[in-house]
Amino acid sequence: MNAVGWGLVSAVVVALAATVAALAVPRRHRPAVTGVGVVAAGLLGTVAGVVATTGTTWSVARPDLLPLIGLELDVDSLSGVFLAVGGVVAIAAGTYAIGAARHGLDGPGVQAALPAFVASLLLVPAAGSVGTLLYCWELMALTSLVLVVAEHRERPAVASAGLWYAVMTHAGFVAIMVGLLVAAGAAGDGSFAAIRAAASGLSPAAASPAFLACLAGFGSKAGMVPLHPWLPRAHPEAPSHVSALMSAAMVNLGVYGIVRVGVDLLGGGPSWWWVTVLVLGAVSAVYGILQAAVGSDLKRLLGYSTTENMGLVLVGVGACGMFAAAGSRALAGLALTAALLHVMTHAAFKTVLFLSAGSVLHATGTRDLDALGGLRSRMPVTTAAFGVGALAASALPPGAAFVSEWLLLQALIHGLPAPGVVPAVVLPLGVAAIALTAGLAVATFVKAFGIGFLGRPRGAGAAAAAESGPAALTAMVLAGLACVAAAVCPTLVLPTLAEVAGGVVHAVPAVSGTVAIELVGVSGVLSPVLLVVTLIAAAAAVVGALRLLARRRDRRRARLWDCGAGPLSARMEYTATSFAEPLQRVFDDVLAPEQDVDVSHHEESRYLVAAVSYRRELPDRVERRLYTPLLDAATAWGRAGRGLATGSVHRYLGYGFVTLCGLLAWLVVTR
Amino acid sequence: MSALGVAGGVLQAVVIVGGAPLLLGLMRQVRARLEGRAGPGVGQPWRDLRKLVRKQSISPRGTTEVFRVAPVLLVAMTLVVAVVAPLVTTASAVPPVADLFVVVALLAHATVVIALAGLDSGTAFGGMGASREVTVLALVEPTALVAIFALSVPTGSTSLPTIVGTALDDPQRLISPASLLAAVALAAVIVAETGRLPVDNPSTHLELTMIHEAMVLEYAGPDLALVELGSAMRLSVYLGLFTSLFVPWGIATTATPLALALGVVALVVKVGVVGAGLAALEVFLAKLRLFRVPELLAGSFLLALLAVTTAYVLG
Amino acid sequence: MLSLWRAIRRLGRAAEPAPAPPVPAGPAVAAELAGSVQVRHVDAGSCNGCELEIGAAFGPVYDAERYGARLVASPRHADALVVTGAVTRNMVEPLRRTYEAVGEPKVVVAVGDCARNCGVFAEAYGVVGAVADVVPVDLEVVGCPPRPETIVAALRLCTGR
Amino acid sequence: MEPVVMSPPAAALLDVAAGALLLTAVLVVWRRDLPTILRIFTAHGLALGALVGVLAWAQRSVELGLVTIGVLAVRGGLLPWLLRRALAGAGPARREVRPVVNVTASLLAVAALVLLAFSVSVPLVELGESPATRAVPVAVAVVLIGLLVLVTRRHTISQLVGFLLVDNGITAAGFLTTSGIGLVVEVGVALDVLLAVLVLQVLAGRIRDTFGDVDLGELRELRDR
Amino acid sequence: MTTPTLAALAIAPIAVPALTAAGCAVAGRRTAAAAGIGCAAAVLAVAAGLGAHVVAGGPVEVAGLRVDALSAFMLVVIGAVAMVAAIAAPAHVAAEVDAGRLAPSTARRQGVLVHAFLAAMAIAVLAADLGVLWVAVEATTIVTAFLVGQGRTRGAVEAAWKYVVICSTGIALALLGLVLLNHAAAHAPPGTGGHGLDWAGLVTAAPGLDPGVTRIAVVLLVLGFGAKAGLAPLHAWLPDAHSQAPAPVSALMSGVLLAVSFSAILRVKVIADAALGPGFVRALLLGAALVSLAVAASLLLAQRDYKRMLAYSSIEHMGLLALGAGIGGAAATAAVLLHVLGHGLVKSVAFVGAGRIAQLTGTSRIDRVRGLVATQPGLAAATGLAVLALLGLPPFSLFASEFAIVRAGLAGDGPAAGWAVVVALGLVVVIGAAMLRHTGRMLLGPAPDGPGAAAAPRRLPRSTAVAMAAGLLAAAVLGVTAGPLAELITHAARTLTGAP
Repeated sequence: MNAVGWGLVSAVVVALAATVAALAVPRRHRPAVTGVGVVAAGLLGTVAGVVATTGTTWSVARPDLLPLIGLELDVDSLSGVFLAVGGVVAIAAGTYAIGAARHGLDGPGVQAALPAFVASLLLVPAAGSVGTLLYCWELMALTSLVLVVAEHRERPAVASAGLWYAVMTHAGFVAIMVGLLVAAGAAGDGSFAAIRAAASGLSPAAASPAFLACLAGFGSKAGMVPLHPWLPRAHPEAPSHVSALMSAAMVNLGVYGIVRVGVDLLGGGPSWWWVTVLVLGAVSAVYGILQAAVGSDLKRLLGYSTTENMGLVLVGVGACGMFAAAGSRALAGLALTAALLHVMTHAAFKTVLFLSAGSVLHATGTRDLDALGGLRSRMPVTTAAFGVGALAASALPPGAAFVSEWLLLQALIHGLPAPGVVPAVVLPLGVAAIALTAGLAVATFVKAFGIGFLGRPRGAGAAAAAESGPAALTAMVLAGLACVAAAVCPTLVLPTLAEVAGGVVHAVPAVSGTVAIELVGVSGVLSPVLLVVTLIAAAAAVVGALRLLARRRDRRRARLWDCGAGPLSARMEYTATSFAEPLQRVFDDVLAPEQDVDVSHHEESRYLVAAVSYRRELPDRVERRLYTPLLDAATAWGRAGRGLATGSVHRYLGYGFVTLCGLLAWLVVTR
Repeated sequence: MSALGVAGGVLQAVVIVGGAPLLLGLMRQVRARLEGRAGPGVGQPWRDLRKLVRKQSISPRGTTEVFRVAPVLLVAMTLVVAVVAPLVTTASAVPPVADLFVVVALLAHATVVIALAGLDSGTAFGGMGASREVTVLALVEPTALVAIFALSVPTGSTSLPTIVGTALDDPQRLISPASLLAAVALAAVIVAETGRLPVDNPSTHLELTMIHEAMVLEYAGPDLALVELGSAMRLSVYLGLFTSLFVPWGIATTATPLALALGVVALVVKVGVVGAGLAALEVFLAKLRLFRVPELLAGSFLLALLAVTTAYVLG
Repeated sequence: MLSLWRAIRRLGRAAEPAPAPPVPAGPAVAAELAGSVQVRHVDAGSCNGCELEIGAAFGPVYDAERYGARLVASPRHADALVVTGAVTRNMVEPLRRTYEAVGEPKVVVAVGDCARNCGVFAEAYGVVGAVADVVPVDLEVVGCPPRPETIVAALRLCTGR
Repeated sequence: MEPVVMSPPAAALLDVAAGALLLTAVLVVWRRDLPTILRIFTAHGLALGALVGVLAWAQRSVELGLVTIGVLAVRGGLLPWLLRRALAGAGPARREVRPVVNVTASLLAVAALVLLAFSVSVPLVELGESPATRAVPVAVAVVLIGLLVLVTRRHTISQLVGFLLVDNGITAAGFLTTSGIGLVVEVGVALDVLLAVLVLQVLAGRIRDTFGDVDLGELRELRDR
Repeated sequence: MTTPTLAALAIAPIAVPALTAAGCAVAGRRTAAAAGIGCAAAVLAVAAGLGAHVVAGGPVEVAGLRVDALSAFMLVVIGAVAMVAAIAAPAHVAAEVDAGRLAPSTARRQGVLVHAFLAAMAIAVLAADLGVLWVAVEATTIVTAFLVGQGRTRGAVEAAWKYVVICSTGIALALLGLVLLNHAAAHAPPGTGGHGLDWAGLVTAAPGLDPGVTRIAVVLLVLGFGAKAGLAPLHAWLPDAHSQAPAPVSALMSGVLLAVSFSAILRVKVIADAALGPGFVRALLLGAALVSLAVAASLLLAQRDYKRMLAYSSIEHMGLLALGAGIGGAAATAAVLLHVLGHGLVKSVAFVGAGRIAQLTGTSRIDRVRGLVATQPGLAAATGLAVLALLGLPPFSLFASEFAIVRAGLAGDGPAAGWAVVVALGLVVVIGAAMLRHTGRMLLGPAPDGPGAAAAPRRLPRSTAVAMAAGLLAAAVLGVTAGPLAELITHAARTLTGAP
């Protein structure tokens, strides 16, 4: 067993030990025990992942474990990337968890589920056969479900979110299972090696349904539109460190699945698979960020942002597949590198964002941006952490996501050689989607940061907020540092990622360079470090010049300019809703907001208004159009189905009698 | 990092910082003349800046360092763009940063910084201005990126020096349909990003019609000077970029003093002409209602998209 | 658009030639402002006559802008407060706050007779007093309403041009 | 097993017994009056006994003869007696007032069922053709008729009769095909049936006690609608 | 092992419960409880011994009984589920007696009947002769009838009536099938098989059976034993009976009785496959499976009673078993067997939990139970986990078995099984959604206001907790490793796929 094996196995063992310990130790020590266990597992998993990305592989087959399935683990460099990402997120989340175990979160079940969840997160990318993958996948679903409903006593929405999550994840699991087992059936064996070997001989009649089913299942996990509605429900309702784990680590595994199955196991497949992926990714990106841009629930907004970012990743994956199908291996490698980098950066900034959102939630008791504000002076570290994350998420230089989106755009720009009409239509649309996403992401995160943390408090909770405890702060700082690192020196990981991606699509690594990111084979160079250095130099120059020129050094504090009228109250501030109102008006055809205004008049005269109540709701439109009818149909089915059990013994016997007669008649006919 | 690049970087910084207020003065002067006024003279923005720098700094209560740092960042980011973009010379002082995406995104980032400062003040106008500015930005950003994309497709690169160099080598590209469409789209982007008519009226006094001004109502003294300088530099940089991309002639390709001097003169002349033209055009335009702006931007987005598709299809 | 262009051509320059710069030195801060004065106008209780004249002063004919004066929307941006009208009760506090909001160095110009000594509204029940009773005044512009030339002259004292 | 060679009179007797079996089954469907039905059911049990007896006589089998006595005792004596006792304890309702499907339709259904049974049973007859196997379709028809009674009759006692018709039919089929399926099983089956009837009888009593009626249509406490 | 030892071992699973039944008639409540656990342990131990022997040395016939891998495995199932039920039963009975819902004499009778029930099931799985098997299965109906009707309420009496009538009618059809099978066997070519309804003999003789007659026989047998196994269309007795029977009895009925009947179908299938080819029974079973799943889905969607919910879930799982059996092959059959055990354990836990909930809340309506996690954390956790396990989530063994069934279906020859699996999975998702919704409503949310909730003790009775934890733990361990059972299951699957 090499370093990868030791790392992975010890990570899982430590996590499971923490699970058992959580059930055994007294309530007082429980959070510390599980937290430390999770951190240790995360560390070990990271080590295993990092070692694996350098090309060390490890595999094991234990048919005696998991009856009828057989445990098969097979870690290659692609698994390594996702292992490492999961591990790093777990470190931050575990640290945060130590301090976050209030509010009924210190029960044995919830505490035991957390390390188990981390263990399954680490095992999914390491799975080496269909059965093992599905086992770990469902284990992940089970443990995360327990965590999602952890706060069910506080809010009624939790139970409903849990139900959405459970049902959709179960349906997604079934889709994956069907897809993978069709492939495995056609290949004759369920191990990934066997499927990979048989892929070239697979008929399209088997491969395409298998891929589409997997796309649906994995895509749903990644929050792909239209299979996303669980995500903006479950992620916000979970405790925040769980949200971080789900949003930063778990959704990635959906991407992993699509890459693993589509690119690796099935060997690429026809172009239209990947056009589908790209288009769905683009739609997810735009739809997700649009919902985030007009939302005012901090965590729900972050959830939709996850849909957006996974959409961007899927654009990259789709482009990779398209290029690979067209034979441009180098570009495919570039696109996949971009996608993988975006997975990493998204993990980094989403962790810090969810953790700091959790810190805000604990301190203020609300996630509603309309009631937040003024947290800068009350929670400086949280504000700084969220700021770093928001900068990264808005994809502005020198933020973390800018680099990955830049790479993605480079891949699309150089995609011109891909022949045919389809790329000529799809690639520009992809770029347009990314561009629109980038713009709206800026609006979203300016709103989230500016309204949520700057200005003055809009509610009592925000006014009374105090900074979180040391564990939470440590976690946020850790994740924030990861964000900064990803923004400033992505070159530390990029060549490795490029090698991984190149390995998956059988191409030379698409990116090299230590100071600057240099694309291999196509022109393109970017240096985040130099950018930061230049910016700092410019800022220093500006400050210096100002010092030289300015005559008065004193800085006077003055009251805010309130047009001379009385003091400004919080009600005069712009809220998140009002901030997003112009955007909502611009996109009202897409968003279809529902609003009504009730004006009630005085009894004496209808010209005198007594009260005006205004209500606006922004329902998820896909959900309204797609899922509501589905749920209505299910309700109707259930109502009709009751008619099967009327209580009449005659009817019950009649079922059997009629069936018997029918079967006998069938026997007569088919004789 | 070539000698040409370094020379260009230094010259560009000087020209932009020194010339941006003059450009603003020129545009105001053009406008004043067309309105039948005498006008305060081209140097008036510089006089304003000089006075503002001498004045007292004011920190409104409740604002944080975001409010204080924002002007510095605004100028710094614009300055970086002024240094790295090929305006006077085709080479860049810091080539790995001279990417079209980086440049546009940096300029957008500068806007974001000011919007955050507006929100930081916590006043109704600050929030309103930030909301509007960000809405416009969110709609402009896609247009800019797609237009860039259209320009990059024929060149196969988003590196500004490469694009400008290719255009110089092969001027025929500049009159291709894709390029023309992209030029129009970028022009709309510049108008919207720099807060010119018909998107925003830079000389309005009415808070309710403001976009950019509403965010900076709280600034005074040197901070305000930086904000004004930053805005002026943004305008110059945008116009400079525009001219470099679509009218690259005159730009220095070698590091000889003559070529550099010619480059500076060419930049000043081109930007001056374009700026004066823009100012003259503004006289004829009325400001759009805020909710009509998206229509304009959607139109430019469409143009940019068409440019890309044209670039793809026509090569 | 074409008709507008024709109008511009026909009109040419509407601004009258600039009179000679005022001889007496303005307030001490004028040197510091050095040719650039941003003006914030406060109506402390005016009948709007002065406003009309101020509007005219900044119009094409008198074109106060050519001397470096410019109206702005925020007292934070301003160097000069131009106050019109007798200070009414409701406007005492706002006027004071506006004054405080302006950064140093700053000048206050009381425009019109009401601003100087309450004019016909002196002793009225809603009037507190002249501008000088509330904030320190540096310059006064006489007239009811004052002529635009006078206003421009006062502003030129501030800009020093 | 050797094919049974049967003398013509025995075959004729067998046919008569089988005919009686079918006729009585049809009559059960026809009649509504419960005491009458019970009388017909007794006849049905006796016909079954006769059928087994004919088989015993035809095969000269003492063992089968003993079985005949057992069948007559249980099917013709014990079970009808139990039913009569149950009816006596079942309260005043003595008529199948409104069956789920009315009598005319039931009779038409019986015709269809008999046809179905006959056509289904063709392979049974073809396998080891003999006078006995030729009567198997009748047994199958009786089973189906019994099921029909079960499905359509509301009175607890009529449903019991239907259940027993099914059972009689199966017994008949057993004897007609292979002259029984082993003694242990045979006894076990008989015991089971007997116990089942006893249990149902007890339950019928409880139904009357708790629901105050013997109409099975009233049993709608447990339902999802 | 010597023959007498073997004979003793083979008879023990029947004799021990029978003796315990007799003992219960005279013993006190405490002794009876201990005896129940001892009896289950004995059955389990004997099953283990028999299993080891069978795995090592093949099937044995002794004293009219036939012990092969399948019967040994089914004994394990009986023993395991009986163990859970036996541990949980005393606390349940005690609570019922305390609440005045159960007379002590009735409680005693319950002990007798439960053990008689166990003995009957043991006979059913050990019988060498299909006829004896039939008699034993019908005997279970008779024995349990009074357990179902024990409450003497309207519901209980009604459920008992429906139970006996529908099951007896169904099982009668199976008897007709046996008669016809006997007929076919009697006319099989001489020298090909054994005699009468002896299963091993029939399997040997099967290729020579007349297809026309065998077809009819098999239809009747599947329909008949299917009724007792809770398969559609004669499934309707199940929700009524399971919701009315005392919880430990429901656990046994749902966990084992259905499976025992289903094992009869499995045995019939061996004969039918040899006589008719695999397609015929496959069509029947797949049809039954899909209809059962559809029925379960339809009635679970808007279910209002949690006991009935569990009952319909049993129908679902029987449908899955039928699906697996219909797909056939060693892998799917092994999966079916593992599913039987996993379902038995988990469903018994679920029923024990439901019984406890009913005792605490006094209602079996879903909408009257709220916030159980808040008021009864242990009970809620165990019940919730049991429901999740029923939906096939790992680490519980139901995941492995469902997965293996699906794998076999999608890998199998012919698209029919594949499509059936896909449709079935769709229905399973609907069922899962419905069960999650109902369970979530009961378990989650804040503690309800009102005096009732606060009065009840927060902790479970120790024995109930042990029973539920043990059942879940066993199912979870089985999902990770089956240990020696894997061998037994493989052998049993081989037995059922034509190699006795």
